[in-house]
Amino acid sequence: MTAAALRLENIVKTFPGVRALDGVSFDVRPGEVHALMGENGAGKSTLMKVLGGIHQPNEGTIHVGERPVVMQTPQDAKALGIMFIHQELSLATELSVAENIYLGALPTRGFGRVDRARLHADTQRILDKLRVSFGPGTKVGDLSIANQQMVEIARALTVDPVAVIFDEPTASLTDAEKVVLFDVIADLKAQGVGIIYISHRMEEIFRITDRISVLRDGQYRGTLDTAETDEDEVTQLMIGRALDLSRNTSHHQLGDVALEVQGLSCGRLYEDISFAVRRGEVVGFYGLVGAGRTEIAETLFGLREPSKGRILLDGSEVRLGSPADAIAHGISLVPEDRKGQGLVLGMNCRDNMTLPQVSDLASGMLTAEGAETDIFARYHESLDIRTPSWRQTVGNLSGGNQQKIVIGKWLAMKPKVLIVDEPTRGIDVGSKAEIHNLIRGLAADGYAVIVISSEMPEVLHVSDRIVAMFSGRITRTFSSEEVTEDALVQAISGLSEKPAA
Amino acid sequence: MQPGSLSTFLKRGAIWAFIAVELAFFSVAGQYLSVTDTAFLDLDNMLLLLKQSAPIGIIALGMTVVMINGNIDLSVGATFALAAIVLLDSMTWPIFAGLGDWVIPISWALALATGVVLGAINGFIVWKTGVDAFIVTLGAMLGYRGLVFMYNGEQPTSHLNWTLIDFAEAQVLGLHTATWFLLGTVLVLWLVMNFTVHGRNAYAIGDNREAAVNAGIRVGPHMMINFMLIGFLAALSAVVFYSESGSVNPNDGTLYELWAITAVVLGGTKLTGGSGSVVATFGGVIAIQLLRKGLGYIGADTETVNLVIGLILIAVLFLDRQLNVKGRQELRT
Amino acid sequence: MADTASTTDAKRGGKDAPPREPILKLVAKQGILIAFVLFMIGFALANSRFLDPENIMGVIRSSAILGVMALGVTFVVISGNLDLSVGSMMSFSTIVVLDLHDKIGPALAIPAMFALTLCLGAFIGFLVGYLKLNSLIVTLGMLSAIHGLTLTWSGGQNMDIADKSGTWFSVFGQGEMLGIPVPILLFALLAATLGVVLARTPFGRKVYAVGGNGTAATFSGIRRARVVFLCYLVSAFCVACAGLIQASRSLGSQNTVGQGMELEVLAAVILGGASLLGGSGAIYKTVIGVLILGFIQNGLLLIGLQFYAQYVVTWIIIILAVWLDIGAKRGRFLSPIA
Amino acid sequence: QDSFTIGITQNNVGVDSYQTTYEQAFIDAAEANDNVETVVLDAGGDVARQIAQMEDLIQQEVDAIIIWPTNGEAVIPAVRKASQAGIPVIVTNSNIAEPGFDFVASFSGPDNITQGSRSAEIMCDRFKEQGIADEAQIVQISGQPGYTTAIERAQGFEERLPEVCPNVTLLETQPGDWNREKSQQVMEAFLVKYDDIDGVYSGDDNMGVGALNAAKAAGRAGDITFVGATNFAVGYEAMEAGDYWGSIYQSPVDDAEAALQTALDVLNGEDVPFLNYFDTPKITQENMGEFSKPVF
Ligand SMILES: Nc1ncnc2c1ncn2[C@@H]1O[C@H](COP(=O)(O)OP(=O)(O)OP(=O)(O)O)[C@@H](O)[C@H]1O
Ligand SMILES: Nc1ncnc2c1ncn2[C@@H]1O[C@H](COP(=O)(O)OP(=O)(O)OP(=O)(O)O)[C@@H](O)[C@H]1O
Ligand SMILES: O[C@@H]1[C@@H](O)[C@H](O)OC[C@H]1O
Ligand SMILES: [Mg+2]
Ligand SMILES: [Mg+2]
Repeated sequence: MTAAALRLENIVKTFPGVRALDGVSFDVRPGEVHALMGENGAGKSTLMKVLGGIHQPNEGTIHVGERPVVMQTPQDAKALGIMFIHQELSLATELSVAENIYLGALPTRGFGRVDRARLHADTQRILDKLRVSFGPGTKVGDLSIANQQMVEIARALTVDPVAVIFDEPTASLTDAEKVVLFDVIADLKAQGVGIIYISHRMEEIFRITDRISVLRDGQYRGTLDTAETDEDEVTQLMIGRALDLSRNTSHHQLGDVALEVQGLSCGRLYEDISFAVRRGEVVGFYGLVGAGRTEIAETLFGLREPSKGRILLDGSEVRLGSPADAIAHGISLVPEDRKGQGLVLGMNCRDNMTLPQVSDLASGMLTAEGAETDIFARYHESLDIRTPSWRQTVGNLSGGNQQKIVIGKWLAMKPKVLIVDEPTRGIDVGSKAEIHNLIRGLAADGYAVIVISSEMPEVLHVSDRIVAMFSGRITRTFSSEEVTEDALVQAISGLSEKPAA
Repeated sequence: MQPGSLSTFLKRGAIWAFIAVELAFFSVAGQYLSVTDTAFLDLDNMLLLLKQSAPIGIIALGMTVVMINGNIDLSVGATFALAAIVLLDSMTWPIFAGLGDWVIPISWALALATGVVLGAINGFIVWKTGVDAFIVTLGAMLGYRGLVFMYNGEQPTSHLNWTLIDFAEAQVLGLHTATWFLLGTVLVLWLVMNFTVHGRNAYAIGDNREAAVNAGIRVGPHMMINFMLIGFLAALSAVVFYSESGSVNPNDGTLYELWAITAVVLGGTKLTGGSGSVVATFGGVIAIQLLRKGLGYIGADTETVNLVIGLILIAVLFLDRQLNVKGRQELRT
Repeated sequence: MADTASTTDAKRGGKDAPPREPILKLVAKQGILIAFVLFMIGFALANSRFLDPENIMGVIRSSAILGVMALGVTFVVISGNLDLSVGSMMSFSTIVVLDLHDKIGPALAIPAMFALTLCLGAFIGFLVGYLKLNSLIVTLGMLSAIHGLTLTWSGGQNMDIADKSGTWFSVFGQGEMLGIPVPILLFALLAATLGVVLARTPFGRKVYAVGGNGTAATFSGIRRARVVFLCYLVSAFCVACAGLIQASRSLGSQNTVGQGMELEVLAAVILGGASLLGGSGAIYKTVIGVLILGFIQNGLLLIGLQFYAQYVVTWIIIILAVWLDIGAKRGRFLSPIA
Repeated sequence: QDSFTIGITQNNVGVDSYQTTYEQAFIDAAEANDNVETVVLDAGGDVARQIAQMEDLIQQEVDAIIIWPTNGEAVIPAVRKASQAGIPVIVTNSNIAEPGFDFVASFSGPDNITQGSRSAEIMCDRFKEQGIADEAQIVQISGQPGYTTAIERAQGFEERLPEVCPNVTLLETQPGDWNREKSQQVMEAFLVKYDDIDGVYSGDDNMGVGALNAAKAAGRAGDITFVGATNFAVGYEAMEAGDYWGSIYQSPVDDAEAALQTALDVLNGEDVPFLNYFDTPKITQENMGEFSKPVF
């Protein structure tokens, strides 16, 4: 057996009120892709932050090769050849792509001047490997989230690393970009780099990893050889039970049309969009990143002014000047950017969850704290949110648990029309199933639901009908009976005009 | 053109457009309202404008760097005064008695060093305690002012050295000494901010401090250097100004921090850090000085000057915003 | 053992009884309170008169004006904005109410002054809230513009009530109820009311949300512009109250009575732990911030330091207090900045 | 007679009613004279702005410049520039320092040191009347730190007092920043700190009245002799009411008119004394009938 590239032993890390890591041991070998799995809040990111020099462990040791090391800062980790691609984007949006990639290590040529020629040449080489369309000089703030993620990934390729940590790198990537990423990982692997790969997506895990280690509640639960295990076993280890991840077959009684959109356009973001959603129906919107789905959702939520077209609720036209209007009409939106749009990070969990209805709940002039706590308790329970109490600051929750707070917030509104944009980005398998059930359950209760997702299994699993979009236009609408994966792929790549054979 | 650079140009353009408006307005209004015959746009008057922009201008340029870095420095006015005291007082120190006019460079150096030290104190506290720069420097604004008063009680500190004054009043190629320092500072900082690692890191830290930390930048020392830089520039401003005026009141420089910040923000630098430009700040400084000068030129009285300066600051922001509206498809947040 | 069990429980969320932090730990987190107590002890040891009830009353009374203004600014700061116009606006309110006192009588002068001050607040609120202009520059501009307005109103002259002994107007600044000076009562009343508004009403919650993350607040259906607008109205209302107390206290005033107070007010709010980035702070903390500043000033005067030595000591105390406060919160005193 | 353009740069107009009244009186006086046009500027207390204004006035080629210095020394080089450009400079209200005298045509204004000593005399005389001149204890509230007027008044007072009343103790001095409110706070602390205060000297009446208000609130006003300077209307009223003892009578209107007249005299080539002080007499409850109530 080869010596480990990296070895962690008995790592303990506590935060006030939380024992995030409770004696975790873990190692990665050179040329190995090692998956780290666990539910939201299990401690994966925390463990990696310990390895990346961001957190100092309370107990435990870290070895690089044979050498015990202490890492006080990210700088130290980098110096030891440990590269870290963070779960949350960690970029300076005002700087260029090249400057971000080489942040902290800009090449110079005397008097502290940046050697821009070399910087751009080096960057271009890396960008070429990643097959992206933007150049080294592009401002990162002008890139889509997916491309920003690619910039993060590019950083790992600037040095010859001993190990690279990918913390949910694919959460916002398209399939094409994922393929590139997996190629990059294969290259690294071939060079003998040890890779730690965190993801909630089973198919990826089984496609690229060699071993799988599982954390649960901050404790190490075991390591499996990927080749010798299956999804059920991993799931079992992660959440202590098996899951049923089948395709949607149940159908509810459909009611009247709740929401209808006629000929809606918004500049060149999307054009001539028409569709209807009935009570009891889940309509999935599937397409590539940039297809314009989010913009439609934003329009329906009063955040954008359409240039043409009409929006009808229960048959009568409405004007939505702001999210407040939309909410008053019974529309809710779970936005795609949880940190930027979904949460007030410095606020506690309960207050975030009840924010849209704080006025409605109020008794007299005062906030109804009791009722708010009850609402929190309800979704705390049903969404299995991991946090010691409602008083916890949302910013301290793990990524997936933050997402659950956002979902709970909008479910709690009991909306007429619920729009969810990438609802399970970063959510663990167990909770994902839970959220899917919730969405189906809402439909069963007579709500109209729109699900925007870039994950085909998800769309297939929850939708009664699927709207496929390409480049700002609807290309085709499928019912759940007729839809096939191939037809869907065609429809979202602009190929659907060609008659299917 | 890279995406975003057109909007950047428009944004930066707002301040220059405003300067043009000011020039036009005061030229025309001056025809009717001014009691003097010299034109507002007279070359000498414009050269004076540059010179008179130097004291706040040099400070504002340093403030730009600190604000891009995600910090702020409210103690610059007091630093300005303390550096001035050291400048003027040290020229009379007995140990330098034999030096004749050679005391001048020494006094300059001592004054500049004072600024650097005061800046370093702020920077060090920000770095080591993690207390927000706003509070640290708000406290220092008081504390450094206390030091100013300790030095010479309530008395002004004065020393008239005519060699120095003649140097400071000199004009080379038409530009006053102060103007050369102002323009030199613009040039140097522009180079530093755009072409050096330190400059680029300053943007990165202001933009996303955590990202900078994760990328291994030593954020603490970096910020401390910028505080030393603004301390240096506040002192340079004092050196330039008091070389010519020869006396400092312990109250001098009060409110300079606010004017400097105003100029910086008018130039489009974000209060939250991460973006901004020293050249645009230069525009902001000129715009303010032009306003003061122009209002005097057309004979506005004190009440009106206060009222108008206030409202015009707001108007510039409004103009700036109008130029930056992305159109009807903007997300309404 | 028990230890492990309880952590697991906590992680699971402790659904029945959310764990409360022990009182001692809570207190330890209030670094600013500790700082406050420490300074009080220090001053008391340095000068025996410091703790005279009379002196304490006196300090609170003279802090009341600053304090009332700080209450309003707390709203503005939590909503993520600044208000540098409060000093200048307070001068305006004071001059206006004094001038109108003799012209239309106090009973009309007071509401008229409140109306005018609220108009100024509404104007600022409109610019910052609805037009989304940068609050630092807007309020700095208004600092200057309102000063011009005040000078125009008064012609730059002192404004004094003609018959100082015969007006009931003096009650707000000089009166007493139950042995407590009215300014203190007004300050306490306003602090209590605004404290409840901020901590316990939907509006207060929205103020925190808007300051914490304006985009997320909008996405939650909060009308952000309106919230900001209202914060400036609250601030203007507090300024009007401060102006009323000020005018009533001396029954006459200069045009510059509030000059420079904007930074003192801000210092008090920040000292209380509000973040300039918005989203955090509290009324009771601001009150502590105000009292700290008031007692520092008074304590140093009693010790008899020269005013400039007071400046230096104040500097050190402010930084120590805030350091203690945030150090206690994050559990270590050396900053996390690398 | 020729027609003249005269520029003035004032110290800080908005800061108190003395300066505002001065500005207005100056404009009125100039308007009353058909031969004079004026450029009226305010430095807002900032020496850099004042120097810039000097430069602007020189550049605009005015016939004479009147300056109310923000700092009696810092403006000397600017004054020299004016005189080198052939523009006569008249200093008003508070003088510039001696090295600048060569470049100045004349000074017109009050003598602040004398004012300080007169206030000391008023205070001392009062104590003698009361028979407490051997034991009295006083406090001083000075003007804005750093300002020439504040410094000179304090200096005059502190030098003269021991000469006339050697046994009176000056307990403490703190600045009141020309501000009634600030002064009231300072006095509140003095009252807590000192059980026995017999007199308060304030750098002007605005501050004096602030101190008076504090003493009244503490019920100790009756035991204290208040003496100020620059008799503002508030001070005059407080004297009428018997609360406030004395001050120095100084009219901003006289001040402004004297400055303008001096400038005109210089321009008309008349002989003017270099130090053109106008008198600022003592005013107390006893002789106030001789003075009209100040308009500011
Ligand atoms: N800075 C912090 N302060 C307090 N608690 C924290 C902090 N960081 C993480 N935690 C807690 O530690 C636990 C582990 O979080 P971590 O982010 O490691 O989870 P994760 O396994 O990465 O989850 P996800 O899959 O959702 O990303 C969570 O309960 C989280 O709330
Ligand atoms: N490579 C890119 N560079 C710059 N802007 C981009 C890029 N890709 C997309 N955008 C912009 O981002 C917006 C669309 O982003 P978004 O990814 O949210 O679309 P979407 O259809 O909602 O897709 P998804 O829901 O999968 O994210 C568009 O306004 C588009 O102009
Ligand atoms: O009373 C003072 C006046 O005499 C002086 O000249 O300027 C400042 C005033 O407060
Ligand atoms: Mg994570
Ligand atoms: Mg999207």
